[in-house]
Amino acid sequence: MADENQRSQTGPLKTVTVLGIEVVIYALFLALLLMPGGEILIVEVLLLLAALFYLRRNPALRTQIQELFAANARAAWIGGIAMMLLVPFFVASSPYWLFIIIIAGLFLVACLGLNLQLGSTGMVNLAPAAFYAVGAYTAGLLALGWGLPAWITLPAGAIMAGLFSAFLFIPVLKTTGHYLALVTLAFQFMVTILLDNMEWTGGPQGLKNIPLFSIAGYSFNTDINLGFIVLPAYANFYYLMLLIVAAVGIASLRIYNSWVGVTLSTIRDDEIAAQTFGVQVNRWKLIIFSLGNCFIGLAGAFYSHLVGFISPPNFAFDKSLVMVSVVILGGMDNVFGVVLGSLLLIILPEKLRVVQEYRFLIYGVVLIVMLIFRPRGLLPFKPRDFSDLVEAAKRKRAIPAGSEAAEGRA
Amino acid sequence: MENNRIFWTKDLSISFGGLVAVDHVNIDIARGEVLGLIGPNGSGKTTIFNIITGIYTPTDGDFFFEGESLLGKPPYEIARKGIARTFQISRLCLDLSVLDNVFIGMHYRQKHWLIDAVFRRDLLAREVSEARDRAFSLLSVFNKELVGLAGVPVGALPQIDRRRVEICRAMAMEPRLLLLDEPSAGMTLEEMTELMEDIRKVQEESKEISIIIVEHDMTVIRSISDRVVALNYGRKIAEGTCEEVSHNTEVREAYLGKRGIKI
Amino acid sequence: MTFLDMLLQQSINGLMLGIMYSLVAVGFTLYFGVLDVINFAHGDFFMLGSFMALVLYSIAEAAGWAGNTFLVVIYLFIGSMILTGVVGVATERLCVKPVSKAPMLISLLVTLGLGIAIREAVRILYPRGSDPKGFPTLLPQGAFNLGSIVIRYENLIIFGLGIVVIIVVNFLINRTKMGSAIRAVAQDGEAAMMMGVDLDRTIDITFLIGSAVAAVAGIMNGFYYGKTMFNIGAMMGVIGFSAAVIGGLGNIYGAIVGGILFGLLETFAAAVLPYGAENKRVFAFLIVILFLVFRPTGILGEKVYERV
Amino acid sequence: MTETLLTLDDVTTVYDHIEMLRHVNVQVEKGKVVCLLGPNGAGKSTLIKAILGLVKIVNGTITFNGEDITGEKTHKIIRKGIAIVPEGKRIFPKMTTVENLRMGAFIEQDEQVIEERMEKVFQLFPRLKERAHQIAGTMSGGEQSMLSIGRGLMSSPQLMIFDEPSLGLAPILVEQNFETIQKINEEGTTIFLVEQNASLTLEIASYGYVLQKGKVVAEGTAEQLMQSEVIQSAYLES
Repeated sequence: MADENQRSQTGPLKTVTVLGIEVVIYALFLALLLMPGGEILIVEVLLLLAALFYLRRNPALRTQIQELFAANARAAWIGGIAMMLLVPFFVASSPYWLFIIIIAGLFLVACLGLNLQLGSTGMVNLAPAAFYAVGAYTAGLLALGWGLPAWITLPAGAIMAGLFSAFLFIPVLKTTGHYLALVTLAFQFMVTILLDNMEWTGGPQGLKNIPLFSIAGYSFNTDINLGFIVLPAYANFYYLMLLIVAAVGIASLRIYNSWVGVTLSTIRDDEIAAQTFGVQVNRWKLIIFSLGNCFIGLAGAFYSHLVGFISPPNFAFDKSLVMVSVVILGGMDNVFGVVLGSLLLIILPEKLRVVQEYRFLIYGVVLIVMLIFRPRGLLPFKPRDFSDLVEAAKRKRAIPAGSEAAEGRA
Repeated sequence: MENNRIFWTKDLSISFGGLVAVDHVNIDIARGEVLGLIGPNGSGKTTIFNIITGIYTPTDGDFFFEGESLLGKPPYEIARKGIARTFQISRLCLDLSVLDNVFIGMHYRQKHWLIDAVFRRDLLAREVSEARDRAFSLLSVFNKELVGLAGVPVGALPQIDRRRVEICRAMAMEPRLLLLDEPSAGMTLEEMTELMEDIRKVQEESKEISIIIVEHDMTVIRSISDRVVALNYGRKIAEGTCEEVSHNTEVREAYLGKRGIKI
Repeated sequence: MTFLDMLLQQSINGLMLGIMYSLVAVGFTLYFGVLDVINFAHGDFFMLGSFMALVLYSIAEAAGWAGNTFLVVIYLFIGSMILTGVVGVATERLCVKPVSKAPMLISLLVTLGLGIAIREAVRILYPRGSDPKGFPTLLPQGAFNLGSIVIRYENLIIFGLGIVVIIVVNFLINRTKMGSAIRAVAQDGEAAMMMGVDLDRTIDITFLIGSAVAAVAGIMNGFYYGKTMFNIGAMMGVIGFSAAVIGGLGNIYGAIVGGILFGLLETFAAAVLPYGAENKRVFAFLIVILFLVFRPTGILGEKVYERV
Repeated sequence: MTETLLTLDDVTTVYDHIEMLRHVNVQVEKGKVVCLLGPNGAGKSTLIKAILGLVKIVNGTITFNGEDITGEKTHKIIRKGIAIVPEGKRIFPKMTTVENLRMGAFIEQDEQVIEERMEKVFQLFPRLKERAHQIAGTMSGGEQSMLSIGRGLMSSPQLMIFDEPSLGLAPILVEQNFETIQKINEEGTTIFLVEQNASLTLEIASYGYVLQKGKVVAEGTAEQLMQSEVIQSAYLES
């Protein structure tokens, strides 16, 4: 029965359908970026709502689409990746939007780190922007002071943010819930105040003229001339960002789909039960807290090279709030939810510049409404499915024996 | 008996802010034995479980498992020694699938770690598929249908199946001492009978396992326990076979009231 | 000025600030007691109170009866308390109560979102709302000397007013029927319902009192610094929450003690520590974190056992 | 000719998708002591919460004094003349004895009436008078139990519900409590006594129900129940 389903979902026509759906979404996304004015936003939001409503009323269609994508996962991934690679070509004419997309990518990386803490393990961290700052200032100071290249400053930023986590190790273990929220909040404010007051971080003026990336003599500040098209210099950053997003994203997905993921979920849902099943809760909490902050720090380091100028307001509490909102709105402990969340919360507000005055108000109201009516986010946590792994293991075993595969066909 | 005992407590006591919840309790259990722990509400049964699993630290006394004192050990270490438990109010992770919940019982047997999770998927695949086979065989001891529901969130299951998953999760640890805290709570009589069958099956599966079961329902206790200990106000008031304990005057007073019932 | 004088002078300044913080902290503690919610928007009610006073003042000016400063001050306080209180109850009904049973993270974020919404609403609705707004000087200026310590009349009035509000709140909570309902709900909501307490109304009243008191603090802050701004709420929220936690969350006296302690901490850090003036809050927050680690139940809180 | 004060008609409740009570029928007659027996976990507390409107009732009706109170808000139900002495006492731990008692009379406006009732409670429990201004959380278990009963009396209710008054108390105190309950009943208050302790309960009750796994498995007069096998089997199954 399942086999039959599988077969009916594959085939060239189905693959084309999958790619078609992706292309439509992609086109809508590009249209949103490139079409001037706010009307397109309204149209697309209405379209999205209508689609969501329709899918909600027709769960059969929804599962059909899900199965379709699951059956054609390879094609879907290839299509998706190709489209991602092509983004700079389509938005070549407006580098501003390419910049915004890079920023969204950085938020995605940071929020994947935050998601490990908040979504997967249930550790409240209201200070991601503070760790973002640690990464950014580390990279900035290293590059300015010692002229270190990007391939050192990026990991250095990540590692430094991980090391800074140690300041909160004891509070993270000793407090939970509201109290942990207060600890991290206090830390957030401490970091912003200190950045403002310390001389070696540049005080309120921050750090200026942080060198842009330059790898093996190739400066990221050069336009990419392909002959038929000239991609703006941001395209360099875009591809590097894509690489980092891919690495962090795959790591996140793999952690989620593993024993570690199961362990973290159990810690999140019930620490006491986890302990009685042999889970060393404290150790895992510290590891995940540090690892999450490494991701956040990495994004921060990238940011400082991207913009070349950082100052304390870039890392204030409202940035933390945005990051936390990305995770909650997208869907806790769901990597794709975080992707959706950062696209919506970073790119849409830029489009909302049309209604500049009201965009934060709208943001606040949307946040409240979402949390009251859909507290689990747009893409809620879904039970893990290990069947891929089991299949893989079976195939491996089946190769020498060959019997199991035959059995499966019968 | 003395040589065969796997677990015993010595004057176990705990008090919370002046209130003595467990008062110099001595219990022991032999390998392969099923010990029933009865007593009215608030007599300290669950508290004893919480002490044994390391959630509470006793204010006085000691407890031993396989000859070794577990006093002051953290819960995860006690679990690794081979003591598993279920909870009175089920503490399953309701959002997680049945399989994930059982997997956590196998947690500490997995060699797999964070780095492997990211870079060594083949190792993970092997472990997962072995673990899944084991989980399926555990689940099918209880209810064949549960295997088909392995990917379903536990929250979507009926009470009795949740209870079964919880016992499976505990069994997945391959414990030598299993603590069951009011497994029949919130079930109908019919479900309870099924569950008793299940617990008997657990025993048949691994003869070596010792079980301490907290219950208020004497039907359950009678049908599965070899020996019964009765508690009241945190003290042990009786010990013996089910028959002996249920005819003990102090027990009857604790349950039925001081003047007792004319039979 | 001797060291002792400096200590005294700083103590007076610290008490002044502390009273203001206490008033904010009382709200946190009340909400946490009755609804188990930390309302991060509370700092924005503090800000809202000051803006309400500005609006009321401009109305008075326009109507031409801003002459009698004494009456105007009373009118500002009472009017702002009522308006802020009403907004407080309305937002509680709309946003806070629906999530009071949800996981703590959700309620926390809803109130953070509410804070943003209030802040932005003020910025947009108030003319040129992004700029700092000057506060009218209505309180008597000048100062007198007590030995070598200088005491400003304005500060004395603000301090006195803070004490009066605390006494009134204390009276409301401890001496009235409504107050006993609030306390009962805070200790055991279900048992309070079993006594015939109307839970919903009690929660409404709690938010009314909490936001009105925050409004008082907001106006005091305005008079003290001579200005207010739409974004002062976030920091005040964290300070108020910190003060409530230092004192022991859920305990009204704790909130008062915590607020004063936080005020003293800040002023002494500013006066004594190197680079203290800029980093006083860093120091204060550090103490808060240490408090949370070593005495999470605060000064006046009691130990609770988790039931397993 | 007796009059029924409280009726539960075919009541089913659901909590977290689990049916806690299944088609329960219970009647409490005016002026009597009616009891509900059952081991813990049988659903006794849920039944009380159902009466007080604290759990969702999916089927059936509850009537008090001929008035349908199903789905009514708790504070309104209380105001109709029901008082409860909850399980585990549930006194307000940070309030003094007097404050706790005043909470019991929360629905009463007349200050003089409150004073009179408090005097009465102090007569019944002289011990509480000695502790009038002590913080309730610091009092002994027995004193807290007296306070909880006294608090229930403060609203001068028509019906008083006792939820496991024997729980966690020494036997001597349990007997004292039961004597008090009897005294309260003799002064005209209807009692609905929910208990685990069967024999003591049946000594003062005139009619009783036995609840097991959310169902009423037996009912009858105290004498009938006392002799029935159900009571025996529900607890010890001899």
